[in-house]
Amino acid sequence: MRLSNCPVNRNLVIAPGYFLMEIETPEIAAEAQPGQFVMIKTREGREPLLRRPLSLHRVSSTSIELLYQVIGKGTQALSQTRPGEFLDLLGPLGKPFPLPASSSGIILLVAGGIGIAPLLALAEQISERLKVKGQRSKANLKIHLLYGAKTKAHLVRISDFQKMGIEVSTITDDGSGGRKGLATDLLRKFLVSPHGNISAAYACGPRPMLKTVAQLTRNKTVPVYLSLEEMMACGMGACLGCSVRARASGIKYLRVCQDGPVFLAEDIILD
Amino acid sequence: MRLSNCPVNRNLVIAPGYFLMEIETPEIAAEAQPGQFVMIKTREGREPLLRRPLSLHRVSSTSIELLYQVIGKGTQALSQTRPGEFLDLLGPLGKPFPLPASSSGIILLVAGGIGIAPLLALAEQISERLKVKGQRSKANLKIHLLYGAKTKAHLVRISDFQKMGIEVSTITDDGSGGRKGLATDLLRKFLVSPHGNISAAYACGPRPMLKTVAQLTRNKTVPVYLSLEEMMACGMGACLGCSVRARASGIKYLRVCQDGPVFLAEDIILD
Amino acid sequence: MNLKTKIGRLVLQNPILVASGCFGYGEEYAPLLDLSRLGGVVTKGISLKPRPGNSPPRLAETPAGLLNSIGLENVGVDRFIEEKLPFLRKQKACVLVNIFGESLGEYRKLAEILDDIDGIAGLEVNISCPNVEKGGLEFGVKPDSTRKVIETVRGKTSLPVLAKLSPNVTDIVEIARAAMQGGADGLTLINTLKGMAIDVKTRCPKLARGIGGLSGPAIRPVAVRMVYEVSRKLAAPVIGAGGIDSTEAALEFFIAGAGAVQIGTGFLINPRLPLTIIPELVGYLDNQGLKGIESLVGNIPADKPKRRKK
Amino acid sequence: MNLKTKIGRLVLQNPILVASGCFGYGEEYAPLLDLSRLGGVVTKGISLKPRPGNSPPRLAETPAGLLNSIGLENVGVDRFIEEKLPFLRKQKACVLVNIFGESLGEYRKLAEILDDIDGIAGLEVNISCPNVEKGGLEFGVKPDSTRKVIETVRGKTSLPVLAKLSPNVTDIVEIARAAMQGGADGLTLINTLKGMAIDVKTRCPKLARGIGGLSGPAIRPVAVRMVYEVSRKLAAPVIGAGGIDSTEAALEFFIAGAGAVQIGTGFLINPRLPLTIIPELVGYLDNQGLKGIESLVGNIPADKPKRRKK
Ligand SMILES: Cc1cc2nc3c(=O)[nH]c(=O)nc-3n(C[C@H](O)[C@H](O)[C@H](O)COP(=O)(O)OP(=O)(O)OC[C@H]3O[C@@H](n4cnc5c(N)ncnc54)[C@H](O)[C@@H]3O)c2cc1C
Ligand SMILES: Cc1cc2nc3c(=O)[nH]c(=O)nc-3n(C[C@H](O)[C@H](O)[C@H](O)COP(=O)(O)OP(=O)(O)OC[C@H]3O[C@@H](n4cnc5c(N)ncnc54)[C@H](O)[C@@H]3O)c2cc1C
Ligand SMILES: Cc1cc2nc3c(=O)[nH]c(=O)nc-3n(C[C@H](O)[C@H](O)[C@H](O)COP(=O)(O)O)c2cc1C
Ligand SMILES: Cc1cc2nc3c(=O)[nH]c(=O)nc-3n(C[C@H](O)[C@H](O)[C@H](O)COP(=O)(O)O)c2cc1C
Ligand code: FES
Ligand code: FES
Repeated sequence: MRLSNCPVNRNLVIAPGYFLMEIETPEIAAEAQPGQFVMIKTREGREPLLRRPLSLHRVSSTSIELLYQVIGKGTQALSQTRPGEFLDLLGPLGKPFPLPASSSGIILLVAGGIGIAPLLALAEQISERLKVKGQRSKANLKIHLLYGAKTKAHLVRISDFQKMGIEVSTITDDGSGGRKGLATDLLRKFLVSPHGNISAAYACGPRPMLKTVAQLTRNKTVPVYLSLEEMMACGMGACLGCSVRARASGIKYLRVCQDGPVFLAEDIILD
Repeated sequence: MRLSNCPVNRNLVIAPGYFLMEIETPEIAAEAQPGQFVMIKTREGREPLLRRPLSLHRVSSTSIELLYQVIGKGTQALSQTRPGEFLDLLGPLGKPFPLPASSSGIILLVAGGIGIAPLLALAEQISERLKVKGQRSKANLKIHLLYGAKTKAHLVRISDFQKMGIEVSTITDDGSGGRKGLATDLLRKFLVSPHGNISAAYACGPRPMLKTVAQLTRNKTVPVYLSLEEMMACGMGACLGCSVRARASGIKYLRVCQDGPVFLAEDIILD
Repeated sequence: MNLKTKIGRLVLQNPILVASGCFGYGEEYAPLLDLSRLGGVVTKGISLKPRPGNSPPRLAETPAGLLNSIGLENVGVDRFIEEKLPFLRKQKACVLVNIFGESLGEYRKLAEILDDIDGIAGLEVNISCPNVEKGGLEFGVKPDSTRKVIETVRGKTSLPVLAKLSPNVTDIVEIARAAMQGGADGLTLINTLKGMAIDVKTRCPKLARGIGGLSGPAIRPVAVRMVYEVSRKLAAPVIGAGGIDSTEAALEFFIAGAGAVQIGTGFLINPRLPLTIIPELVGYLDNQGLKGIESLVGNIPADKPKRRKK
Repeated sequence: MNLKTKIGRLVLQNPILVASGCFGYGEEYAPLLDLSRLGGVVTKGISLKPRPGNSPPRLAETPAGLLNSIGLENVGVDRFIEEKLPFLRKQKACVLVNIFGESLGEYRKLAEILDDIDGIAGLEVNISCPNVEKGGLEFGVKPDSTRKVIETVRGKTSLPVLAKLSPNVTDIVEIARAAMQGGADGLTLINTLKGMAIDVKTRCPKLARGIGGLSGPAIRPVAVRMVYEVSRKLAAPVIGAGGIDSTEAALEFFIAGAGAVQIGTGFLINPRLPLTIIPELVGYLDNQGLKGIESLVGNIPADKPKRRKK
């Protein structure tokens, strides 16, 4: 984990309010694993005061890519950063996605909105690993992305998934891309339709979506991983600010930044 | 007086740490008089929180020019403003320089550092007025600028003064332009050397300079005008934050923003 | 949309006021905004005799905050009535007069004098100024003296009386209760927090007086908390103030329990702010399906925070 | 340059510490900075039994500030000694243990337990946490209970004892005096200010607990003022904290009278900050012609502020 000032290579709008940023940072890239995140000082000074957590969207050997949605001050400032300007990064932070244990069956990725961000890095890692191991065959392992977004324009990076042979089902709030509905509607449908064995599921998106994913998969015996968001100050496990309730006897909290951001659905209670 | 959002036409370095900014603002320009100032929101948001006061350096029919030195956050932010960007201005504020009553004799302008800023507008106004009145002749009225700065590079706009036929004497802290010393050294020398009648003096610069100007001219019967600086919040006379002690019996304060920023030296006590 | 709001007996056409000390006596602002469209204006603190205020520098900027040590410079009540009030009356502003005394006697006298005067909607009793040697904060940090000052003013005026309280106390509820017991129609929360800033180049305080009063967005969380505590625990009518620099900031106060708000530092920076907030407030109420400002006041839907959907 | 500083009997190699609650137990930060180079580290508040803390959300950002309602989540003193302290000892950090009890008895027990333990430079007694139901702020807002807690701890330990005071009081000097009378070696000023922020979309407080503690640059003027008041009026050794996010900010505290400073929120944002400040502090002392940090503490040259020359 590093603290360093890194130059921005690219920072482009790729959908309404969505930006793709590439940052040159060999040291962070070298350590970075899908599911982890970085804490970025989005602007010098005290406005906003805190760093902002953003997931690794893609990792190359010398740079990382971030995919972010402009929400408020921090992401607004980020969106105005020009190539060549420097940003202060802390990372990589948090625990990576655990990779599927089995190399057969179906791996489900469930993305809601900007929740697509960490899933691309994960998909690339899984594909890469299979390629290296030479194990990949259509029969053995299938990745299926269930992807919901606001409008068709907000469905980003689909061809990148498809290039890896991943099947993509989409749905939008307004019906402009795929049916009208939520990512969880796709999941609900998928679970009742005939399909092979699911060997793992990974979900990232708004909290209500994650809650529904947890409910829908409650009876499954396969691991269901949720990537959570919570307000963060340090991002390093020190301030205890980013808690999520643990499914344990008594009251116990886990730190999203350090014990997560990826959790097994069965380990946590989402309020 | 107006509150309006105006586009920046130009913003250029003209000396180390000195910027010249032109802002398109017909409404403010129409009302603006030399000696007055504007309050600028140097950057959106709360950092810095307050507007910053800057003198009118030059007024044209549709725009104003500001000459400013980068000191801290506010002027730093200002220096990064690009042409085409908008700035929120409040102005023109304060009382203008009273023009010399007599149209003969010597008018002294004393500038220390960035204190040159309002004096150009004043010089232009006096010259203009004389031209209009057709009264100007070398014999009747002479303007003499006594100008001190840190280095030769910080002596700016000299040719603009000279173009109007103004005699310019310079001095610098390091001796790189003119003798080594302060603007007040020039004044001291001027006052003891043979010269015509001084009909008015106008000074702008750091407070110690203004104090010395007031001392050196204490026995003169001509009006000596000092342009003061003080921390300001409203710039409009409402908050009573920008006080200067009045030379009155008992304790009484004047508002630099509303009763000034130009004061007769004899009316105030500089601490 | 109904923006009318009541603070005890004080009825305001809308809940957006300008705070004391940030408006002067209004002359300066009339060219920029129609004063009659404001919910109200609070004058600079007025004392029995004119006061010169403290030595300069009187202002310093801090992170998202402003320190001031004006020290209640003002023209005194007589000149206020003669020279300043007629103008405000002409502008049809709803005028609250902020009064300040160094003793109970001075408060009493001020109340007496102002009771007879036309064009005053109410009195705001300042027992919370941190920038004066005598009076001011002294009264406002103890329940007893708070109650006494308010009783004294109350006894001499038929105008609505607001008590302007200081945040520099251990228990704001206790002070607020005393002010209400003293007969206040409502409370203005908060005045400035005592603070200090030092210029490290000179190693001297930035304010000549050393300590001053902190205002601006920096203090907003403290102000919102005090409004919440007081309006929950006492059900007292509250006017909120402290760091309002946007519609969103004003909304925090209404939701916390304020029936109206005052804008101080935010107004110094942007004199048009109040008139920007009014229509945005209407838009918000519409959006939230609320009929008027009164249905927003203190309206926190549940005990638990609901996470915001992006 | 001599950066050594003394807070009562507590001797620190330099005056830059990390504040309680912003450092965890240090494991996380060891890869980023050499803990032995810090003046000291203050652990997260430790209680007798482990505490789960409050429900989330526990954090909210405000203008130049941070609201938190962690609620003293901690592993309890036993696990702290077994699992956390050995690491800090190995890193050669100068460790101050921040302790928190719900009763005098708990404070006594904690002091007893920690007195015997190796690798602890001192205790910081937290009587100022706004985020817990019992104990915490309750003790720290009254002189009597303040003195009693400190006496109790003092009676059971030979370690230097610091009292960490709350700014949520009317008279900080009175509380500080009581803590010193109770036998404190020094005072840590300040803990967080009670504050609240509301999400206007949901109309709910941003923190699940409603009210939390405000830290960060927003509160710095309040902290500097309290350090100044206490060190002037009591000549008590003070560690300053509140909004330090730069060398300049740290300097304000030294000049106001703090013998050392703690960095909390500023450290969360930039964990390298303390190690940036140390050399810059040396540069400043050089520049000002001062021989060491002790000659800077409380060194305000005159009563009147000198205007800064540009
Ligand atoms: C581990 C993690 C990974 C994330 N990855 C991505 C990503 O890849 N792409 C993306 O667009 N978004 C991501 N987010 C969300 C992103 O951090 C927020 O959208 C962003 O911080 C909003 O900041 P803002 O200043 O623009 O908005 P604000 O107006 O400040 O905040 C809007 C909302 O964003 C959240 N937020 C603000 N500050 C923080 C903070 N310091 N920590 C956590 N949440 C905060 C709060 O819920 C707040 O209500 C991630 C969040 C976490 C915790
Ligand atoms: C009427 C008037 C006219 C001025 N005209 C000019 C000009 O034409 N060109 C020029 O370069 N400078 C001018 N100044 C000074 C200029 O306002 C300050 O240099 C500027 O505000 C510094 O802001 P900053 O954020 O860069 O520095 P900061 O680091 O914030 O402040 C540095 C110093 O600047 C002064 N300052 C900061 N904020 C204010 C404020 N709101 N009001 C007044 N002073 C402040 C303080 O003395 C402070 O110590 C003028 C000042 C006044 C009062
Ligand atoms: C420059 C200045 C002068 C003030 N003068 C007074 C005053 O005379 N009487 C008073 O009751 N409050 C006074 N206040 C306090 C404000 O009315 C208000 O309560 C406080 O500033 C918090 O609001 P804000 O953050 O919006 O400024 C003054 C504040 C400022 C900044
Ligand atoms: C997230 C967080 C947790 C904190 N936990 C504690 C604590 O356990 N014990 C304590 O005495 N102070 C605690 N504090 C207060 C800090 O130690 C410090 O006094 C305060 O934040 C002011 O300093 P700052 O502005 O530099 O953060 C905490 C502060 C924060 C922000
Ligand atoms: S953000 Fe500090 S512990 Fe997670
Ligand atoms: S700056 Fe407000 S009165 Fe001058």
